[in-house]
Amino acid sequence: MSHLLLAADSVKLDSGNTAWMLTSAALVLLMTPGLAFFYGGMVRSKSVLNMLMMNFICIAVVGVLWVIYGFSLAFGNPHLGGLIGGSHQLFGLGNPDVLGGFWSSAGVPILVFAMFQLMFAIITPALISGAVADRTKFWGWTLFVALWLTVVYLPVANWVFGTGWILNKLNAEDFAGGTAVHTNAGAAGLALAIVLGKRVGWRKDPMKPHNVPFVLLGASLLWFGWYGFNAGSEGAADNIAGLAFTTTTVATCAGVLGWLLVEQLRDGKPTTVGAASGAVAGLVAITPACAFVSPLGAIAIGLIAGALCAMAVGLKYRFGFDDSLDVVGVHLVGGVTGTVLIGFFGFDHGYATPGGLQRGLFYGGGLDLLEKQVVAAVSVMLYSFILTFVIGTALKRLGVFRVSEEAEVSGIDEAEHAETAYSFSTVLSGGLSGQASGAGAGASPTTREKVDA
Amino acid sequence: MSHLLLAADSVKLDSGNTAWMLTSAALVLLMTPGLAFFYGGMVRSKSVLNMLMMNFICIAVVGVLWVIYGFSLAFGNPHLGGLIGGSHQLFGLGNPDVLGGFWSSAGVPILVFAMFQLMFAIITPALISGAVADRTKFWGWTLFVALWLTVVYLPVANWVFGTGWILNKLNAEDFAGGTAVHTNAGAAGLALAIVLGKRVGWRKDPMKPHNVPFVLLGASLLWFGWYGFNAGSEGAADNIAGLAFTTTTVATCAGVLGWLLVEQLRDGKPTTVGAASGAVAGLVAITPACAFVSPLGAIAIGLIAGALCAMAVGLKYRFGFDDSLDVVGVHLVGGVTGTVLIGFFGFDHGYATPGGLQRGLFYGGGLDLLEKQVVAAVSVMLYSFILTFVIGTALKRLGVFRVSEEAEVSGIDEAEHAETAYSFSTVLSGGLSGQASGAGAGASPTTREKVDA
Amino acid sequence: MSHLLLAADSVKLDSGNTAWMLTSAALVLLMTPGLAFFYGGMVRSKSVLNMLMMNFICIAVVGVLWVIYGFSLAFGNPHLGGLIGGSHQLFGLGNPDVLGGFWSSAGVPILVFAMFQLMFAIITPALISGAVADRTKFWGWTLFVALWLTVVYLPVANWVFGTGWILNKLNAEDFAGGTAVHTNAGAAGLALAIVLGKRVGWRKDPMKPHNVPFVLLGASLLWFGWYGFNAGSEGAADNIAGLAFTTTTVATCAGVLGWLLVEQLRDGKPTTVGAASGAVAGLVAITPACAFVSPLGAIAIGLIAGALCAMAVGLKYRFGFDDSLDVVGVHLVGGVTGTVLIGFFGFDHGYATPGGLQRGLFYGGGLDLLEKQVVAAVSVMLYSFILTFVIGTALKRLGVFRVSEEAEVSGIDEAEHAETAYSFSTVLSGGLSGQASGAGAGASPTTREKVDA
Amino acid sequence: MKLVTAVIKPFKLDDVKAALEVLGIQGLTVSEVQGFGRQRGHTEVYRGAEYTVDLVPKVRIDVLVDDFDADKVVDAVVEAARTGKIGDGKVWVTGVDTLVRVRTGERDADAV
Amino acid sequence: MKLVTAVIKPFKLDDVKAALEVLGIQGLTVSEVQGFGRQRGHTEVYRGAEYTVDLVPKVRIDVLVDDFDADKVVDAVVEAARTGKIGDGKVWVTGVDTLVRVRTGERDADAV
Amino acid sequence: MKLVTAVIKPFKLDDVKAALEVLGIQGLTVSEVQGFGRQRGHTEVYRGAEYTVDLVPKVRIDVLVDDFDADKVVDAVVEAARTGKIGDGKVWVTGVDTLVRVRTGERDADAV
Ligand SMILES: Nc1ncnc2c1ncn2[C@@H]1O[C@H](COP(=O)(O)OP(=O)(O)O)[C@@H](O)[C@H]1O
Ligand SMILES: Nc1ncnc2c1ncn2[C@@H]1O[C@H](COP(=O)(O)OP(=O)(O)O)[C@@H](O)[C@H]1O
Ligand SMILES: Nc1ncnc2c1ncn2[C@@H]1O[C@H](COP(=O)(O)OP(=O)(O)O)[C@@H](O)[C@H]1O
Repeated sequence: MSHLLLAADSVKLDSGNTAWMLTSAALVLLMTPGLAFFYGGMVRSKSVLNMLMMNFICIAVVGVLWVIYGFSLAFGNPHLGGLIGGSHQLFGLGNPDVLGGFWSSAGVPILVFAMFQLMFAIITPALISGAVADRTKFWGWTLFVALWLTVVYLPVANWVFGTGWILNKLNAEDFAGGTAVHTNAGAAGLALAIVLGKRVGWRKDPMKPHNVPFVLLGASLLWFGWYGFNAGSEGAADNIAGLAFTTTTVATCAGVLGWLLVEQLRDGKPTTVGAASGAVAGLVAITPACAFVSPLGAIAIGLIAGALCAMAVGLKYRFGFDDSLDVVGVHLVGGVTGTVLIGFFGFDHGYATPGGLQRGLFYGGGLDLLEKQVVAAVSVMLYSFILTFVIGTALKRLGVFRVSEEAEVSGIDEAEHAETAYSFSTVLSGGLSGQASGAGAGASPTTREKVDA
Repeated sequence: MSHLLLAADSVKLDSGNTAWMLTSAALVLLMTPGLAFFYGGMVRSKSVLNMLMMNFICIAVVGVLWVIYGFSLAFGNPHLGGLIGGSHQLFGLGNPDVLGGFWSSAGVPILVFAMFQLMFAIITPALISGAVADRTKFWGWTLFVALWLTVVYLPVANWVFGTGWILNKLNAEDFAGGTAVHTNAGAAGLALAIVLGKRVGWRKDPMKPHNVPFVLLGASLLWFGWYGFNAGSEGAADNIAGLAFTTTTVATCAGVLGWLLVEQLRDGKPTTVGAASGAVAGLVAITPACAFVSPLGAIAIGLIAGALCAMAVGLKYRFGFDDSLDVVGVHLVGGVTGTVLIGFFGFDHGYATPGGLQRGLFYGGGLDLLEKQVVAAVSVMLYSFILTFVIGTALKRLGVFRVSEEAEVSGIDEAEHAETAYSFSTVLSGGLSGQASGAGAGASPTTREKVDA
Repeated sequence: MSHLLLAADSVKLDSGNTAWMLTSAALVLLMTPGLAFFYGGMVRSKSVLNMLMMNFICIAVVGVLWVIYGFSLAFGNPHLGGLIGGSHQLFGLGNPDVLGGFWSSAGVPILVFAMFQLMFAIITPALISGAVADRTKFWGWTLFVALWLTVVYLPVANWVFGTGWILNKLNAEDFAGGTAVHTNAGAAGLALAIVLGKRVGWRKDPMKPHNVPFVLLGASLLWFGWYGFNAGSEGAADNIAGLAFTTTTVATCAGVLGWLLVEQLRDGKPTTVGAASGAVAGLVAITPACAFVSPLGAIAIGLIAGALCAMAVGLKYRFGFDDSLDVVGVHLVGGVTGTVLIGFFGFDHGYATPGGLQRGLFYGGGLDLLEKQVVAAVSVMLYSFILTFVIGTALKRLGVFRVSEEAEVSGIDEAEHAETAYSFSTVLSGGLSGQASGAGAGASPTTREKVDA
Repeated sequence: MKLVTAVIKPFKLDDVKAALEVLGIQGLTVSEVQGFGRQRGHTEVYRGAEYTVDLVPKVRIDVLVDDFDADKVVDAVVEAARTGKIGDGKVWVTGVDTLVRVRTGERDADAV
Repeated sequence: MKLVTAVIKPFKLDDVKAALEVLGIQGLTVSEVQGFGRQRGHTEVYRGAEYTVDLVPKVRIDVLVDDFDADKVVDAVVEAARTGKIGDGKVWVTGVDTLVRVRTGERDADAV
Repeated sequence: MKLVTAVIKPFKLDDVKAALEVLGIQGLTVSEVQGFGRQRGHTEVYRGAEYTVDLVPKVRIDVLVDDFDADKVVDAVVEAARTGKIGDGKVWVTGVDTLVRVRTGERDADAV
């Protein structure tokens, strides 16, 4: 296992690098709730809980599977010439050598690295949920997440982050997951949106965001957590982490400006949802590039991505697929953009970086790097789209994937979770409103039965 | 002071461990606002502010008392054979030796450790607030927090984390506070719920959560901050911290699954409040065990705790005490479960751990450890329940603890804080609604008087 | 550049200090969204999005300008005898020496320090937004932020944090920005409130907070992030950082108590908005003092600041300027209070601190330090007020700064951003409400046009 | 046909519904309203600024009934909604020319 | 003058508005209400405690019309709002003594 | 008895209340409604998709008055609510058969 140094080996713990990776892992975990609110604020109030749950359940399911076999398949020894990984002592993560071992020479314990990478495995399927908002059966989605993690994410993560071919053979550059995370999730979102079909009333009924402050809250938590995602991907607290932190920051700033400018020119007004979306577009695009471009290069990448994504979110109307929250427009377009732009802006900051440091077209590197980047992006996109389409179609055939039209109209929160997101009414909260008068009589007995059961 | 090494001593600062402990302290601070939203979303909209305030005031009151005498009593030299601590140079935390000293050989400054531990002292009383939602006088609660901290928390913290008998004599294992924090708060919640009595209309009127997204937001912040709580309890950024981070993660994931499965089987639908509650149940249960069990053991503990707590939240209906937000069902049950399960799942990861590393029943350790765990849990539970009952009864007798029925019906936010949580109405926000017409005439003069005063 | 050690120099990377500074930078970034919600919850629901946007855009604009020239002007070599800084190799932050260099002997990479300081440059203008809520044109505000950063913030930051006169000649003490950030923003807020004038209906119409939980959420995120702000200002993870963390915590706790006590005595009830405001007042006041006073001194400073600010928020009614969210009452008053109180409570903890360690009046230091503090505070206040007044007046003359009365009455969110913050109505979310019936017919075609464009 | 309209205290809604069910009333329509009258509102304070809120939350109930049921319904509502304290509200009756049940097109008495 | 009031299913509002525009109706007033009747509500569960919500969201439409328009309007609304399923709601007509347009002071027919 | 109903611009509510108090009107009931008419709504844009919002927030006021007070009240409301701009709203009067004060059971004139 190239990077995994077991207890035996003579690497010493580096408490500083470990402190940063522990922090980064926690930061990246927070991104998924952040995403949940970013998405949740954009749906209608009758389906916000389901959207939150689609994201939250990713943490629960992926977390358990990752410990059992996920980490091993993604970061274990290479098999089939870098198509998949796997090492027996990594299953269950309880092996003493693993508990005492370190990831790479940076002196970070294997478990810390495993948890950091887990958070990537969690948010990737979570990103997909935006494409199928308001209409997906909860347990069907849960099953999808487990299957997709195993069949799509683990191999791709192995190619890009682990012992697989993209990182080690093709030698393409993806510092924090522009391909494995965003291109991957974006392509999967496209496939699922097509498989599941449009929402009832799409393009006829208004489906505007029910809580825009939540959209910005989510975007803010995403931004905050993304520092762990990008700067943490260095695996150490050093100058490269500082560079990644810097490029991540300015690219995101530029992404906001790029998106708002397009809105100003096209729609006449800069919007809050646009600012939040532009930030995410910038973050997505800089993710693969954050340690390979200069701060000024990052500004360019952010501006381009922000503007491109702002234009791309309209594509679904032209092609007629209901990618409800623009997973394609933001993550697929943004992820591919960032991955490919490394081929132009890749520069040499003068430090060793895993995978060596190649120059892009604008820095005299010619087309060499650009080609690799395109190959990496396209391979991941196709692999993800095709397999997701297959899995999705299978689940839909089984009838466990899409809710009934009634459920959709009356609200998926009520249908799938037996809950209402908000009860603000003073009357309601007065505690005696008709809204639940039945409960007046009913609550206690029903409750008693329920809980005696 | 076993662990406290003053300036004199020859321990060098470890910037990495210190970085992690500074981060952990900040993370644990965030847990209390997280708890405030977790709880606040579950009450009715007419009492959300009071719930937020009950939690927020814990930070203010405990923070001040901790610096003055709290830390000294909890972590000072042992007195009365480990029943209480106390060291004069720790009062006020301004002593040069203390400012320059370190906590343990890990090279973490005493003040950093003191702040980390302060956050535990803050959230423990805050947890209790859920048991007495919607009906407690604000200043009475504030007084209760100060008394409870002094009489209940400080001694118990000394027993479990400091120089006291549970850690140093009984040798029971509680890595991050399953007894001192959760069993302690849970037992106190039970006592207060009984002392304060039921809310007006309990089991007759609907009292459903007014803002479920807030419940999930709070749970997410709790989860995020809990990494500081558990992995930070190692006091260093090392492999054990990595193990604690890992077990905390998977146990929480399993807790979500455990709770949702019970709901699916019992109620027919998995709910958002259930997912959030399951996460907290898992976090609570793994807290004492996080460095003493394997990742797979953690999955088992999380599943068991999630399912058990999901069933336990019904007990209040059977026994008829209004533990409004299930502090007993989640924290007492979850805390005891986790503490006791160490007796079964305790394993030997092969590193030194404060308190030595003992094996549980399933790992050939026999009943020895199990006994200690039970003794620790029961002692804390009884001590907390009895003293809380006494303090609570005294305050109630004084008439400073429970609001009037009118206040409860019209809403405690209005009665205790002269505020309304939300004013969404376009009419209202139109700024000229009758809702405050009085202010039209009244605002400026009243205000002037007010502020001239 | 006194502190900036370029690659050439022989300082080694300290991964622990770097980990803490990376974490601190991320924490301080989060403060601006925190501030956005703290402010956003206090405005009416028809202008919450504009308030969030005024804050969010500060991140985007300042982030880009900082990388291009901001950091260089603030932390470059001194010019004009400490009135402004500037070093060519710092422009763009892409110079290899800069990428490989370190800030100070603490072994923290320059870029990490640059990002940490960027976050200060972002939140300072963001603080001003509260003074001109509900009535400022979005693009006009954006332009103001760019100008103000360049003409006001960068020089002042250079004086206080960089190579300028306040830190290096006057030798006044401001550990984390009581002058450069809070006094600066407060004075600017006063100037802008006067320049822009009162909101339509001020003191006649009710303008109460539309979402108090958001106010507390924002205050909590601010508090959390402030640990990076204050303890991070040490530039290392050491005992001084521990002291700063401690004083920050207790001063904030005391600030909450101070504010609530004033409310109890003056208004008869302690409020949630008051608790949140008291926390911010405490944080503001301890910011300059956090490493120069003892924990007990911090309690005194917090109490004084909390009480003073609680009384100061009324001044606007007496003097008749519409400082909508009390930037003056909290940040100017709190910032000056904290800066000046160092002159009384300054103590000697026995460690070297940048700027040397001077004693205040109460610690036998006489009036010497007090004088310096007053000079520093007054200089920054005057400079900021005057220049802001000029910039603001210019923009207002150009007609790009204040929205029309219609826009203000119907709601600035609608007028400036073409959005509505909330759509809770089941009818609305039913997706077929008249509220957007036009969209039924209109959405798709309009949309198509839009996106084909 | 008659339309009986009542403006009552929110927490009395359940009692009124119960009372109407006793009379065999099958349906009704409820809406949230705010009342101004003898009953005083409350005061709120934000950063020292006082707001007098003089509107009180009330619930409005509209019930369509047969002419001869009107009085019974009025009496039942009045009785069920009474607390005896200021702010109990009003009940009034207006005449209805025609009533139609949308689903079936049935009219008047059959439409209730 | 007559006042035509309709309580219908929320998602039918657009159709009703369209139907009225066909009749040349210039304006109407809409409010959110909750209905109780044959149509059943739903059940919610929080931590195992069940809540029966028996009120159903409806939309209320008030349209002021000329006497002779009343029947046309009623028929148009009934037709547009019908789904044939339980819960379609009611439409009723009440007499209006006088109607004034605030802006102009115009009365009755001219005020519509 | 008469029921005077007004649909007006929200920010005119205070003026109307003031005008009614001058006439010695003790109480009224307010509700939030949305109006459709000559006054145009506004447009919102989310990620490039436009939404035309054609309903305008209005406030509805219901005042129960003695027959002989009705005209005075109508005039007072019309006057107080007028801005002269499109969207000022409507005021209308309907007859009330009986009115009861819940608290006391008083009827008609005594119940106002
Ligand atoms: N003249 C009126 N017209 C319409 N509604 C009224 C009138 N007077 C009172 N109300 C309604 O009745 C409610 C209770 O009236 P109030 O005067 O407060 O108490 P009471 O009816 O017991 O005398 C008010 O809140 C208001 O909603
Ligand atoms: N007697 C009534 N008075 C006032 N509103 C009624 C009455 N009966 C029904 N409604 C309204 O009509 C709606 C539909 O009535 P319901 O009985 O559920 O179905 P349907 O009208 O198709 O028989 C109810 O939700 C309620 O709002
Ligand atoms: N025929 C009607 N029936 C009921 N309400 C109406 C009618 N026409 C208008 N309204 C109400 O009056 C409000 C103002 O009407 P509008 O035509 O916009 O302006 P104006 O009344 O000044 O001509 C509308 O928003 C609506 O609430």
